[in-house]
Amino acid sequence: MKRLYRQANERIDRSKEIEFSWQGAHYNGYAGDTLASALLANGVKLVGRSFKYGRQRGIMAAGVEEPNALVILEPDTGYHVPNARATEVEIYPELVAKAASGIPSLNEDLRAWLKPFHRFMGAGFYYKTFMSPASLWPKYEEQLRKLAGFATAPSQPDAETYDHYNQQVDVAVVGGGAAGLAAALAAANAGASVLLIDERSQLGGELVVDMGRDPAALEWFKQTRAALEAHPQVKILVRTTAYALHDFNLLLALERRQDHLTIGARNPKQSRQRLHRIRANKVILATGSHERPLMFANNDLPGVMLASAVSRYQHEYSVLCGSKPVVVGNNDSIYDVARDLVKAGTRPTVVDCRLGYDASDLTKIGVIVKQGYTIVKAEGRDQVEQALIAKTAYNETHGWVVGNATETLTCDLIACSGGFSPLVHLDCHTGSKPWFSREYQAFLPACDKADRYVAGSVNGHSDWQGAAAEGEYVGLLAAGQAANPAAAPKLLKVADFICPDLGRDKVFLDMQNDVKASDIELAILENYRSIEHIKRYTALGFGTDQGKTGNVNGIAVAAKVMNLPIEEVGTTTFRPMYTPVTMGVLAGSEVGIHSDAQRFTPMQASHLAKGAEFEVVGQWMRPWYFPQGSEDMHQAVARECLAVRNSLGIMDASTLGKIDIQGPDAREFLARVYTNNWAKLAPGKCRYGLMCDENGMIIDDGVTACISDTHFLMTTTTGGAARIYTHLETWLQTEWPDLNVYLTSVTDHWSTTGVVGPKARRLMEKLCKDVDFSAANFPFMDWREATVCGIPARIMRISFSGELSYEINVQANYGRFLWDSVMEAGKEFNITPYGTETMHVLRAEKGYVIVGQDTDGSITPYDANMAWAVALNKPYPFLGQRALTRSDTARAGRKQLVGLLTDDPNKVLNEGCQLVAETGSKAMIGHVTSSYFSPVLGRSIALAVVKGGLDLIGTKIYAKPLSYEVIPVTIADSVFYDQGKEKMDGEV
Amino acid sequence: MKYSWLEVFKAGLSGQKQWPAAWPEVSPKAAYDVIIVGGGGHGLATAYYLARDFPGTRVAVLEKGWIGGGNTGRNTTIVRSNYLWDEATNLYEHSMKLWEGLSNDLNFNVMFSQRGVYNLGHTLQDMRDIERRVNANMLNGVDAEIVSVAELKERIPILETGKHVRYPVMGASCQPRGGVARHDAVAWGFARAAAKQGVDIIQNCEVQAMDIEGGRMKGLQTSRGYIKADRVGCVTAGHSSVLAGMAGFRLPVTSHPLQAFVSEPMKPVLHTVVMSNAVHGYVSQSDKGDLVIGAGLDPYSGYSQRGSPHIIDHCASAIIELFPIFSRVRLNRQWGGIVDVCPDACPIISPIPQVQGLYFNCGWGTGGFKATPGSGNVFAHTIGQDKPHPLAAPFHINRFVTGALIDEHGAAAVAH
Amino acid sequence: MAKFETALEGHDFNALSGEGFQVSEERDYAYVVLRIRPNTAGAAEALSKLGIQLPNALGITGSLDTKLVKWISPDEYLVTLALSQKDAFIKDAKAALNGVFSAVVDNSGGYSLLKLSGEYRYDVLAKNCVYDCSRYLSEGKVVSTLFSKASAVIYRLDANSVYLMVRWSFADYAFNVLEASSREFR
Amino acid sequence: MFLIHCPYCGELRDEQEYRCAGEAFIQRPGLDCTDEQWGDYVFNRTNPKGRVVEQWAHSAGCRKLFVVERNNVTNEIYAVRTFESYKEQA
Ligand SMILES: Cc1cc2nc3c(=O)[nH]c(=O)nc-3n(C[C@H](O)[C@H](O)[C@H](O)COP(=O)(O)OP(=O)(O)OC[C@H]3O[C@@H](n4cnc5c(N)ncnc54)[C@H](O)[C@@H]3O)c2cc1C
Ligand SMILES: NC(=O)c1ccc[n+]([C@@H]2O[C@H](COP(=O)([O-])OP(=O)(O)OC[C@H]3O[C@@H](n4cnc5c(N)ncnc54)[C@H](O)[C@@H]3O)[C@@H](O)[C@H]2O)c1
Ligand SMILES: Cc1cc2nc3c(=O)[nH]c(=O)nc-3n(C[C@H](O)[C@H](O)[C@H](O)COP(=O)(O)O)c2cc1C
Ligand SMILES: [Zn+2]
Repeated sequence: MKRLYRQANERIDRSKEIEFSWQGAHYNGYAGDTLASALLANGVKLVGRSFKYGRQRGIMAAGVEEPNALVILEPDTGYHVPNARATEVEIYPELVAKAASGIPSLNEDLRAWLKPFHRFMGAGFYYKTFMSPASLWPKYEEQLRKLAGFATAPSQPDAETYDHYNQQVDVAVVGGGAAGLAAALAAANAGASVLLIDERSQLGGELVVDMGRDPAALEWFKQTRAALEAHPQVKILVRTTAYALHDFNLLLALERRQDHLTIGARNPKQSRQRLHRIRANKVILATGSHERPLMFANNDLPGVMLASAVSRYQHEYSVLCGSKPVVVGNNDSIYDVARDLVKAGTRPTVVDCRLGYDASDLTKIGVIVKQGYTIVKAEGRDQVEQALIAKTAYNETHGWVVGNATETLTCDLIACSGGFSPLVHLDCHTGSKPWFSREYQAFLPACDKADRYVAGSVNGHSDWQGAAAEGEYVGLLAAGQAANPAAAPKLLKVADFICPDLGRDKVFLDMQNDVKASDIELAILENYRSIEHIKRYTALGFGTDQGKTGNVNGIAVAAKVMNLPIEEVGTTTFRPMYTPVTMGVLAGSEVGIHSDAQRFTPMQASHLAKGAEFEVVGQWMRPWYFPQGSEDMHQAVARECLAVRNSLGIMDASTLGKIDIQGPDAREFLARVYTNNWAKLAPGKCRYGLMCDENGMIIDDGVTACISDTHFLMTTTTGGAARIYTHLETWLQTEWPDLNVYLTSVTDHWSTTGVVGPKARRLMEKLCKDVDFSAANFPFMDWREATVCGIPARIMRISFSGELSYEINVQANYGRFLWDSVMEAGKEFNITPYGTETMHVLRAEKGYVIVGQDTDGSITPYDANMAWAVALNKPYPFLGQRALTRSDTARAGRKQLVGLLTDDPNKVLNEGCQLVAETGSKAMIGHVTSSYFSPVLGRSIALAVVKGGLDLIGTKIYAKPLSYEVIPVTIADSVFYDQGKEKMDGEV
Repeated sequence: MKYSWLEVFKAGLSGQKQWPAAWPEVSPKAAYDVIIVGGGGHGLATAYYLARDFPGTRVAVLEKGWIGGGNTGRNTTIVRSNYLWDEATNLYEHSMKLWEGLSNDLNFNVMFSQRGVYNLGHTLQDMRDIERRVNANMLNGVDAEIVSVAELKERIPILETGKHVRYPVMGASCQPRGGVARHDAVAWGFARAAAKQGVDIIQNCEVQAMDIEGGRMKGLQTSRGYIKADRVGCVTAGHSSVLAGMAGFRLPVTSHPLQAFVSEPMKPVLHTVVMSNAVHGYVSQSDKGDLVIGAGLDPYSGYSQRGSPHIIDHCASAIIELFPIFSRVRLNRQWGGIVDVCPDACPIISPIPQVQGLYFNCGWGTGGFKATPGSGNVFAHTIGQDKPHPLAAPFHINRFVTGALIDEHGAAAVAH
Repeated sequence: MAKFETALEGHDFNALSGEGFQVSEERDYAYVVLRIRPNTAGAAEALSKLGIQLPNALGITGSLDTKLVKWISPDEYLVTLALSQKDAFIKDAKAALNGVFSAVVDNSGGYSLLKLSGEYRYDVLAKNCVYDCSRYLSEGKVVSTLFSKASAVIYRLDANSVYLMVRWSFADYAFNVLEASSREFR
Repeated sequence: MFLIHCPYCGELRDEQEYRCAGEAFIQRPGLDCTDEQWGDYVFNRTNPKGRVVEQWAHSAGCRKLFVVERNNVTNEIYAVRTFESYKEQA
């Protein structure tokens, strides 16, 4: 591990050496190192292979813009991270990392062996090839797939957790560089609550470099940071990336809480990463800028780096990136980098395409400064060995003209700067378009949305003092305080883009996706001229870096090829994520069993004790059946069914939606929302209701009890409860505000125990003494206020099975007690708990529909053979009434609900099975909606919808299940059991 | 020039300087026989089949931005034909058959990859619906099968099939011929093939008004001037209501944001397409290696091509529930499209009764990419013969008057 | 004797509570929904007879010792009172409001009422609520909002605790969510 | 990502507390309308690009519906008003 002498503001802790593993070998670094800085300190140059050509790639940048150094962390464990950027990874003891690319290995990539073919692999070549014979394409594709991708995917489930955190602040500041620090402090001092966010492990941004050069910067930073840390109004989040800025200043930020810790030291009680959902009254974007590389041949060789990154490695990590550097660029910043390198003991050569910069301080000490030159090519086998430079000339019409290479500079590092690209990303997420500054040769943020400010280098400032001054200014503004405008940005003058000759030379724009300047030219040649087409045809900016270093160069090349001004070419759309975001953190804690709420009834503990299997119905968990011993579902259901038919069953109906309806217009309201009549329903009575939408199709059904003339209790289907409640409220509030009705959801208040079977009366008489249960005095579809097991209750005599049945409703707090008491009292009748499956069989035996199973949004009440539930002469037509007379809806021969009996009574049709009229036919005339083996009938039964079915009772048709076996069935009445309704009153 | 290995080879030798424009850049002419508004996949396909099957017809496609920049360029590219109702199945299957020969037909590799599409079931009702749909598909001659949980685990080992999750997988339907295609290539391939048939493809040309006289289409006012045509087909997806507004009528359509996102590229781990309506997510892995993931609809109307982030969060949670190993995978980019949602989740392919010479093809909502060739084909015939193509007839706009809806919601709450 | 159970009967609250965060479930309250528009004819007299003062939007009147009246919507109030007083209150309320367009609905079984306290109670809420309780939920304020995927009524009566009400059937879910999101604070 | 001011709660609340309930002020025809008119009412929507007038419900809050006028391209909200305030105006 090689380090420079202690730099003024180095951020490594030399007292803490850290051992980590890279490509299977052990290396050392210091606490504070990134994986990139540690690898550079260890002289590791080759870190990756490119996507298409398998070319060798080294570390290019020192931040999130890094396109090349993609690595896998903790491979094949529950901590596996694919495609992490080495420049972002903080090393920790025992870190295991390896390159994310290389087929089969980093050192030997077979794609590189295909080099002779690379010339044929221009942008989009696969659109022109692999077409015939068509049968071979899948084979080609399989091979192409193998070559693509970077890292392997994780192979283990995630060992860590995630969470979300919502908060609101007055001012959110993104970026902890000079501008952001100044902004945060100014806003806080002006009284605002402030959240300061930076993606790096420490505040400072590019100031780290300034601090190494300028003691005043160091002093300012220390003071400002201390003031912020001490400020009660300021919250600082480091290692936190603001990855998206949505409308209404919803700022989304990803905090990496534990990624920098040794796995063993991570706190399992804490999330690995946290998504902060920040609602900021004002947002200040002080996000800085990224440097752009220059375009020249082989500019992807390991050893070609961004100039500012070279300085950053030097100042922050005391790492020297090369001992024989060439510093080359089109703006003044390169001279500062050269001075840094001189201080580090090297003798750089400076190449500046422009003339006129006073570099006498450097030339005086023997630094060669070549002004009016630029680099045209890098050469070297595994890394940069030499740089070819050529003379430049500028003219207004053609821009830069670059001659042939005149000189070769031996070197091991090319530090280049092609100017800076402000991080306009977040500003653009809500649709703003950046504008192009000719002077700065960069796209600057429009910042044209309310409650938003930009400051610092993102706005073009090139010096920290200017950035800080602007930060302070917008900080005050954001806090609502008047302020004197900051000075206009001291824009660094950046020379126009030097676009290379677009020949066969490999001049890379997008290092990650291997997009070359010549690919842009090819795209345009083929008329893919919109920058969006160019992007998509070449994959420019498609990678995990989203073109942070490559896009603007690509745009410049496109502009040159099309001979358009850059601003007319424009940028592609900036979208979240600013940098990639873990899928886990988006989900937060809503994973696994928490991915949706699970709702339980008060009787849940009793159901569990009885060994219930559960069915998911909406968010509810409902007992499905109660197996005993080794019973399978069919055995259990047969037993449960017979128990209900012959003696007594008990079921939990608490999940049905319940809506309390009160007010003078309650009855009228019911008449409007249900298809049937409600005018005469007396207190103490219940009625079944059918509900349609305005399209005339059934959407819900259920029983409503009349409590008083102005008070009703409606029940809805379990799955429909929330939807129907909303539906009713919407009608009431929008179309019928004149109806005096209050709706209150009481689903959870009531728990409902259904006692079902011929012995139900006998049981009820045991449990409840204040009601006369005789059939005459408590008839079907009546309800009673009562006391059951000492608990106030409402008992409804309704039935979904055809048996004598009472539904006992008590306040949820007594639900389980009641259930258990009923179970106890029912022992003498062999009371049998049953679940939804048995309920389904019993109701199918009676031909009762289940909305959503026997109907599918295309069934009218007439189709469901429920004309009896349609009252067409109400004063106010019910919802959907008008739809029923439309030509198609009123047509004969629609699908209608009927019963089916298989010729073979043991054959149970599959639900969903399609029906045809003739054995050989494939023309479907309907399908099976419900199908069961009926234990009480000893045969299979089914409900189905069949075209014109009601007129076809007795007709033989055929079920054609998946097996293609043809099953003859006969259309029947949909009531299979107890057509005479003799069982209704139970055992008398 | 016909694309082939030979041409690629020759171009490689010449430094890739030989390629002709895929479609020429042209300015609008004064008049056309038929104008197609909307340079998405459907519009371009319509133009291609019109020019091919009705020789001599002068056709232009007008696109307000760049071709393929609408939903065609922002969808999750799932192609399947296993719909529920006969009418829909027949239309989508017609499309599927065209997909199967499309690369050769267009001489442009659209990378149609028949890797199989799985629709997962998580509830008993899901499973009933799957049974019903698969049974219907088989009778309609569409390949389809029901796959048990055990079989699913074999075929897609990384899928979570355990019972300890919130909505355990109970089974799936599979259409082996289903798959994905390269979305941009579809637009470009049709554009190139259409241009070859003489179609003018005119970009940056926004239709701003319609010239309708006495109930007859006369021409269009565009950002590039007035263009005469007495037959106009509008294929503008999310913007269909805007176009209908120009013609003075309303559509049974609302425009919503629909979002999708991609992950970082990884080595292949997911070799098929997996969709789940119950948990609201669907995913495939592209040939580049990234996971392409689609979310549910944003519930409000929108023309902004961006949606709300909690929809994405919810979708991520769904995907992790299905594929726990993706929890640590990172997302690269998210975006939105503007989808034209019809009340019955089926398209409108129809002459417009109010205006002679005006035709609309819209309402594909969240699931029209798969229909691109078929939709273009039947729409071209509907315009070319001024009579609904038999496969298009059930999708006439009149169904919203008669009530003859084709409700595909049951089969595909999210109908990709 | 009939056994009265809360929604989270038997759940181990000890395991969920630690130094920085505590939760308990309130057992002995009844919840009565009062639907009325303050300006409805006859409302004022009837309510004053009942000793109820209707709070303004997002407001609370009364106290848990007597009757706590929480604003839910312009025509909906949630009254929390001792379980033992429920029947009498409902009877009185119905009598007082007879003839006034209103509704009195017993929803006592509809909820689980959780009391959150400890230094980190707002952090736990922030992890699950889009509403910023630490910033906006001042003393004497009630909001209806989301708690993770459950709808919730959240209110604050004093400086030391926050009340979280979820529907009965969501209580187990809420408990699990609280358990998971408070782990780091225990 | 909307932050919507509920006119009843009197506070800005996150979009997730709300439900969009579609175009506002759709006129419901009577039983005597034509099939065309019924179809138009049930299915057809203006679905404009730009300024929309919609119904939203504060579904996780006070459950009231009200009217939101907004721009569905820029996502800007122009106004949030109760139905009553429209009635008063009319
Ligand atoms: C996120 C997302 C995921 C999806 N996933 C799938 C999927 O997996 N499978 C699937 O089958 N479908 C999917 N879809 C749906 C599918 O993308 C669309 O149905 C399909 O692409 C529509 O194609 P189109 O050509 O009709 O529309 P578009 O591609 O949107 O083309 C319409 C064109 O009309 C242009 N236009 C509009 N107004 C004017 C005007 N006034 N003048 C001129 N031009 C105009 C637009 O600029 C646009 O280019 C998805 C959609 C989205 C948004
Ligand atoms: N040498 C030059 O000519 C030149 C040119 C341009 C800028 N600069 C330097 O730039 C600095 C300007 O200061 P500044 O404060 O404007 O910028 P800065 O680059 O110092 O700070 C920006 C900070 O924001 C962080 N950041 C960016 N996007 C983020 C996101 N989405 N989420 C979280 N964090 C994010 C960056 O990591 C960085 O720490 C000065 O130090 C100046 O010297 C120099
Ligand atoms: C199937 C598909 C795959 C995509 N893959 C990538 C990808 O790998 N990288 C990327 O940056 N964008 C990818 N995109 C997204 C596009 O960059 C872009 O966001 C999308 O086409 C919408 O356009 P817009 O963002 O310019 O509005 C993909 C889009 C689609 C439809
Ligand atoms: Zn509200």
